[in-house]
Amino acid sequence: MDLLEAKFKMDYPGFTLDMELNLPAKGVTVVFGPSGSGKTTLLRCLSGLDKAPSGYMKIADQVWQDEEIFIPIQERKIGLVFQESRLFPHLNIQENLLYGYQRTLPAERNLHLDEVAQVLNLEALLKRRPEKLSGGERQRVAIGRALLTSPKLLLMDEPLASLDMQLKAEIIPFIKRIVNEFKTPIVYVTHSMNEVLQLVDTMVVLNSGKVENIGSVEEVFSDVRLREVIGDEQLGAVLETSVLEHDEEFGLTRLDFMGQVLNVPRQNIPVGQSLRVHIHSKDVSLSTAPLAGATSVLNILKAKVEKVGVLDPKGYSVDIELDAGRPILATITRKSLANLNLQPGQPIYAHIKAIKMIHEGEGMQ
Amino acid sequence: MDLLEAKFKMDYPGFTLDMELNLPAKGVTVVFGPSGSGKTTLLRCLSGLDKAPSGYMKIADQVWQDEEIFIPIQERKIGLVFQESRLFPHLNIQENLLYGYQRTLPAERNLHLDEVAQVLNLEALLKRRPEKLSGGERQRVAIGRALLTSPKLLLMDEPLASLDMQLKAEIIPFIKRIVNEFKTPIVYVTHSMNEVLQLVDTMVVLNSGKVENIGSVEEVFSDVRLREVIGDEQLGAVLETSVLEHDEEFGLTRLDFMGQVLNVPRQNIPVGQSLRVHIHSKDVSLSTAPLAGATSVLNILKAKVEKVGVLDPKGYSVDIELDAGRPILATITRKSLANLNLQPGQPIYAHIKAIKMIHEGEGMQ
Amino acid sequence: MDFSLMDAEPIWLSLQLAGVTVMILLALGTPVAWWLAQTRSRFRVVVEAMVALPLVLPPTVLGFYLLILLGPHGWVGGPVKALTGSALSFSFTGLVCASTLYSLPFVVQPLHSAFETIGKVPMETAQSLGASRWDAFFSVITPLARRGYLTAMVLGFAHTLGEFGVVLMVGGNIPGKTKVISIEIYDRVEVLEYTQAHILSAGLLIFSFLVLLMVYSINRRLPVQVT
Amino acid sequence: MDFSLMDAEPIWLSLQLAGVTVMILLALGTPVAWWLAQTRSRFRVVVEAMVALPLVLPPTVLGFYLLILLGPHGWVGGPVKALTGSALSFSFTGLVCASTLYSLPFVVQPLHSAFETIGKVPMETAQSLGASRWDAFFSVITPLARRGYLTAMVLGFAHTLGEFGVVLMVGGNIPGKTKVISIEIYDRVEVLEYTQAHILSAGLLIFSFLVLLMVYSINRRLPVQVT
Amino acid sequence: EVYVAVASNFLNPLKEIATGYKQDTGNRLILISGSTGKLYAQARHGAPFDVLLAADSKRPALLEQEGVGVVGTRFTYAVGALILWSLDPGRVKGGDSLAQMNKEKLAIANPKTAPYGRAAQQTLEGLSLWKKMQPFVVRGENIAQTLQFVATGNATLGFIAKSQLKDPRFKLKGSSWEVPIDQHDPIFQQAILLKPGFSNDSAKQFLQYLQGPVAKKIIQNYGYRFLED
Ligand SMILES: Nc1ncnc2c1ncn2[C@@H]1O[C@H](COP(=O)(O)OP(=O)(O)OP(=O)(O)O)[C@@H](O)[C@H]1O
Ligand SMILES: Nc1ncnc2c1ncn2[C@@H]1O[C@H](COP(=O)(O)OP(=O)(O)OP(=O)(O)O)[C@@H](O)[C@H]1O
Ligand SMILES: [Mg+2]
Ligand SMILES: [Mg+2]
Repeated sequence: MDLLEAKFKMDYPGFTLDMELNLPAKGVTVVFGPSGSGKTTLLRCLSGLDKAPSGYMKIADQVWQDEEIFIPIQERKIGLVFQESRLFPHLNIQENLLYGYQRTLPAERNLHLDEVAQVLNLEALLKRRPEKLSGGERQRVAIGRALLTSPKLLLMDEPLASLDMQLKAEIIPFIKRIVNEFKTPIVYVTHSMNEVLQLVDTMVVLNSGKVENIGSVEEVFSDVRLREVIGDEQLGAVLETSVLEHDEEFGLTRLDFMGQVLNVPRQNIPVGQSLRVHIHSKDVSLSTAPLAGATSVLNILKAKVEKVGVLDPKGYSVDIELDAGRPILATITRKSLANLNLQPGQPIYAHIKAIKMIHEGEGMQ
Repeated sequence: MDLLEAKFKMDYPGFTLDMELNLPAKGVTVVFGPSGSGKTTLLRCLSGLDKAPSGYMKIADQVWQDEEIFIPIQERKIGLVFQESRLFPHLNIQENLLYGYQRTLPAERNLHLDEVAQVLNLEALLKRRPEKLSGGERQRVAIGRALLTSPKLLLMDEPLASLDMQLKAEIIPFIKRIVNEFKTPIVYVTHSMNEVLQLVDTMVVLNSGKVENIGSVEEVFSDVRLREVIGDEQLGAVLETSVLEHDEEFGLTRLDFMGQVLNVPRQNIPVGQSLRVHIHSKDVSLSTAPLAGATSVLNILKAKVEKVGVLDPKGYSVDIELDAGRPILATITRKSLANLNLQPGQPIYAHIKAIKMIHEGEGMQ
Repeated sequence: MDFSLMDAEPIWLSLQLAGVTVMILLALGTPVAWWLAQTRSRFRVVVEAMVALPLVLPPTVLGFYLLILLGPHGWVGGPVKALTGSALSFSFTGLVCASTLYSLPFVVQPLHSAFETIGKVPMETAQSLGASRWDAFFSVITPLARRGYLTAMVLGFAHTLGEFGVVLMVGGNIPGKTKVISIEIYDRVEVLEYTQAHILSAGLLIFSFLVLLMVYSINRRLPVQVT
Repeated sequence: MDFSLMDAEPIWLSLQLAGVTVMILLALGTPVAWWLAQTRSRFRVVVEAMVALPLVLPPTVLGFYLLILLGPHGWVGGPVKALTGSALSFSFTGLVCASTLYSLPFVVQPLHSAFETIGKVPMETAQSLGASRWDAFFSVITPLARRGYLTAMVLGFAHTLGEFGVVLMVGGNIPGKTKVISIEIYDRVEVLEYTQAHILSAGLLIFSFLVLLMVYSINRRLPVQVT
Repeated sequence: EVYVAVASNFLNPLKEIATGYKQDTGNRLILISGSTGKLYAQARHGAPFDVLLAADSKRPALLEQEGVGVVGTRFTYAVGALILWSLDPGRVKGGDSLAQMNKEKLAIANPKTAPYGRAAQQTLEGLSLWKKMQPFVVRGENIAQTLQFVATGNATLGFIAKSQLKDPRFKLKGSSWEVPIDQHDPIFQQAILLKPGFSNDSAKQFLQYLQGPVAKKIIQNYGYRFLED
């Protein structure tokens, strides 16, 4: 498989970036980390804007940087969306959008103005100048401009930070399409967990210029040690399911997860296609017996207790690792723990109180 | 009560802002709306940066703009955080932070450099120049700079957009403190529902330059018509509760909501103090009988069915308005609806699958 | 040596003239350039065009017209004479007036260009932080326009130092009063005193070079980027 | 009338000289200014200081040194004469060389200032979109430096038009070849033909004014803000 | 003190005279040099000159008419002589040296602005060379610049003032031909007392001194003639 290998060390007074990356050069790699952790610096090194001394970078057998070689940015065929929009003030929106497009060989162009302008909702603005745009509009132009270069590698620095959820819900599928259709690998910086969940294939967690964790989304999200970085609420299982059938009468879609069934509101996805769902550890409650009485809690998974987490004397909840074919995480209260008297290996019913479908337009904030 | 009254009409080619606002001049007014809906334009008019012809603005009996009067921005004693950080490139961070501070009468200063730098985590950067800062660092300096003018009215345009959740969790309480301690009214633009929920007292929803809805958070969030703008997932009840007691053994805090009890993980809030909680309509399930068997679903409210929503033939779920002293919204599937056979006035058990505490550091994404 | 004494005066006079002129030019050019950068008035282009005009006339000819204007019967010199007893021509003050007019474009243009490039954002931002327009101008606009000021000062100073056509005409080459170094060198060349002309020229060049080197070094040490 | 015929030539020559000089200056000044704005070399300040030096010398004196340099025995004129058969003094080419040197600071300084203000962000951005440095320079930097170019062109053109000290010395006042309008006006004043001097001056001023008005109006119509 | 405005070409002789004058009378001369045209314009517009020593007779006469000069004080203090000169020792042998110009330059002062220039033109016309010489002629702003054209090797030949050739400080070598006095209108250099000098006795005294034997000797050494010659 194609790899993106990189090794950079940059020294600023008061900050050192020092990291070695070994990523699949396909799909979306999300770079995640607190403000000032070095995300932008990393993108600058990857793009060739900054040259880390004695750095190394190789993508799909092409060496972009080593002791002797340094391919300048304009020859790397990358698309770069900066954190600030950086539009050219002397060009109107259309000219801005086409700047890189015109500098791409016609044979290599895989996107065109009309489509990009339409998806990014820029059609009415094409003749306007950047200074007459709103913040979010400018950001969208910057995204469009980078996409229109039909890059071989796309680097995006918080591209959707100033956009509302409806726009995000329209743009994210478009970004996914670029990944799937044109096989463009993307390195994507964001602070938004929703963007992470919808886009991520590989996740890189940075802190103070170092790589804290790197791996698939399942690994990273069920890593209890990353609670701080990822956020309490987001910890949990990310499961790959496939669409089993649609229940048109009740407006439900049934998903197959390792032979068990999950019911979710009707999703507009063909049967057989896969769907990623996110089950927050806080949304999993446990019971020893199935529930009596009619209830709208429709999703109950049979599982086994794998491991009861350490109860921090000052904490009020505890993480229970379950095995339902794939690891599932449940965070329950002290009181529940006392009631349940859990033992490793014990069969248990996991009530899934909420399932987050991670696909187009869903779950955006 | 002090009011902020404003009436503006601005014409740009292709966009017209036309609105009349009547807001309490206290607490946080969140301005919410899609990209390009006129949020920044509104702030520019309120601040006096732009002068809407024949506009009108009055705050707490002071007229800032009418046919004759137009108080220039520098005399309005406002704090303005722009969408872009707009730091002065020729000044270092400390000088940037102090620029407005030094132009504020010492007697009127209610915040000082040390405290602001500490809360915004800028202490290590004070001697650096803006161009050597990361995007989020710059944004924080911009916030600090505005706060240090000890303004009488604070206007903030997506101030936390590029910050990670930990920083947000530290800054939001600080902003609340400013509201509470110094009684500074804030007009706050954001796309993030979490910020809205944590800060909002009054909510203004904009669309295409017009006011779509305006009101208290309870009203706006349970307005089913705003599903599009607010986002499916966020619709629900926002309830004011107060802390009843802490259960140290099980790490629980019990909240009093109109005589009923809600159990939430131990909150670090004194008994008797109020706490706002958000119950998403999707997190409420209904049952006709109480549950049997041990369960970690601890919160069940007794309520009455108030109104069964219209079942859109193409929809797969339906909104049920409940009355539990305050309106509560439940969104259940078609299938559940069929099982439950709900009638208005019927007593019902609302299982609260998840409660979102809206206070410091909680619920940030 | 008598030689050095004789030469010190024109040099000193030149430096004084250039110094005073540059100061006046900055004081005068700043508001003009600022107005040009701010106004949406139709007159803007007219004023813009007029500012460059003094350059178009040959210095001696401009000097000739200034001589008439500043002389005892001139529109400016006449009233001044009525007030103070002497006209402006053939005086240091007259030289300053003439140099100011002639070097005006070198100061107004770079400042105008700097102010325009700065745009309205920094002023808005400063005002939003409670600064008055004056305050904001001096605490934000001026430092951001530093390169513009540098260009203006260097061009203004050097040009005043080197100019002699206008100065010769208006000042009248009076030793100790209006005989500046450029005229002195010119005279030496005229009478084929090449060696002394070379010495004076070399001195002037070296001196100016050192001054400029100093100015640019200081400028370089100050933080550069103003984006 | 014979009068008008007689006068047309110097005007035409002046315009040619100013035009050619400005073009050469832009071609020459752009790389110098760009280098100055980009380099971190210690020589930067030296070059910066040197660029302003031609201004410091009185034009006639500078002209005198150029006369030597460009003449048949000069370092430049000598080799040129050996190659082409005639030296550079007393020729249009010589005038262009002299004017170029003398007006260099007026072009380099505003461009340098413009390039420095633009900073490195636009270049970075253009390169990230696949533009080579050359391409980016012409498609992004040049338009962003428009005000700088305007200033450079106006100052360069006007100064070349008005200058006569250097031109007189190097050119030798040969009608149709090196007799430019500034010399013509100067001569008229010298020989007390004031009326004709007035007419020529007024003509030159009005013409320049109209040209400048046009230039600034076009500039104004182009989008302004470059922040 | 006397403010003396002097045409550039007479500056060096006048400096010598001034030294003598100071020794003899104790009065100091302040010398202001420039082209006659410039000095004239300045005098007309209020320059504080006591005395003008012009390079021609036209402008003093004008000043007298216009009431800036004191009527009756105008006199010719020197008559200039024209020299054809070249740096090349063998180049100039006589008037016919001009005939063999080949890609060379002939420097003259501008006939319009400088008396020596007009004299040079008349000389060439007399030799019927004026038209033929046109391609070779370069014009200096004044006679000093004309000399520089030749002295720097840019022009092979030049019509300069005899006073320049004779100037001990210039130390000019090469070959020369003195143009016979009848080949051109005489170059009368006139002096006049200006209004500001009317009340300055030293000024009048200086004008006397200029016509005295000491001054005349110096003037003669520079190759000038006098009206009486
Ligand atoms: N100077 C201008 N000329 C023309 N149109 C303008 C100008 N300024 C803003 N607009 C338009 O007005 C609309 C509202 O802009 P505004 O900046 O207020 O949006 P916003 O709500 O702040 O959006 P965002 O969330 O993207 O920042 C936009 O469609 C924008 O294109
Ligand atoms: N030129 C510079 N000189 C000194 N320090 C710098 C420079 N550029 C960046 N830094 C520092 O390096 C650290 C990492 O910066 P970087 O821009 O990569 O952060 P980031 O992860 O992108 O943060 P954010 O989310 O706020 O954009 C920051 O602490 C910043 O202050
Ligand atoms: Mg960043
Ligand atoms: Mg905005």
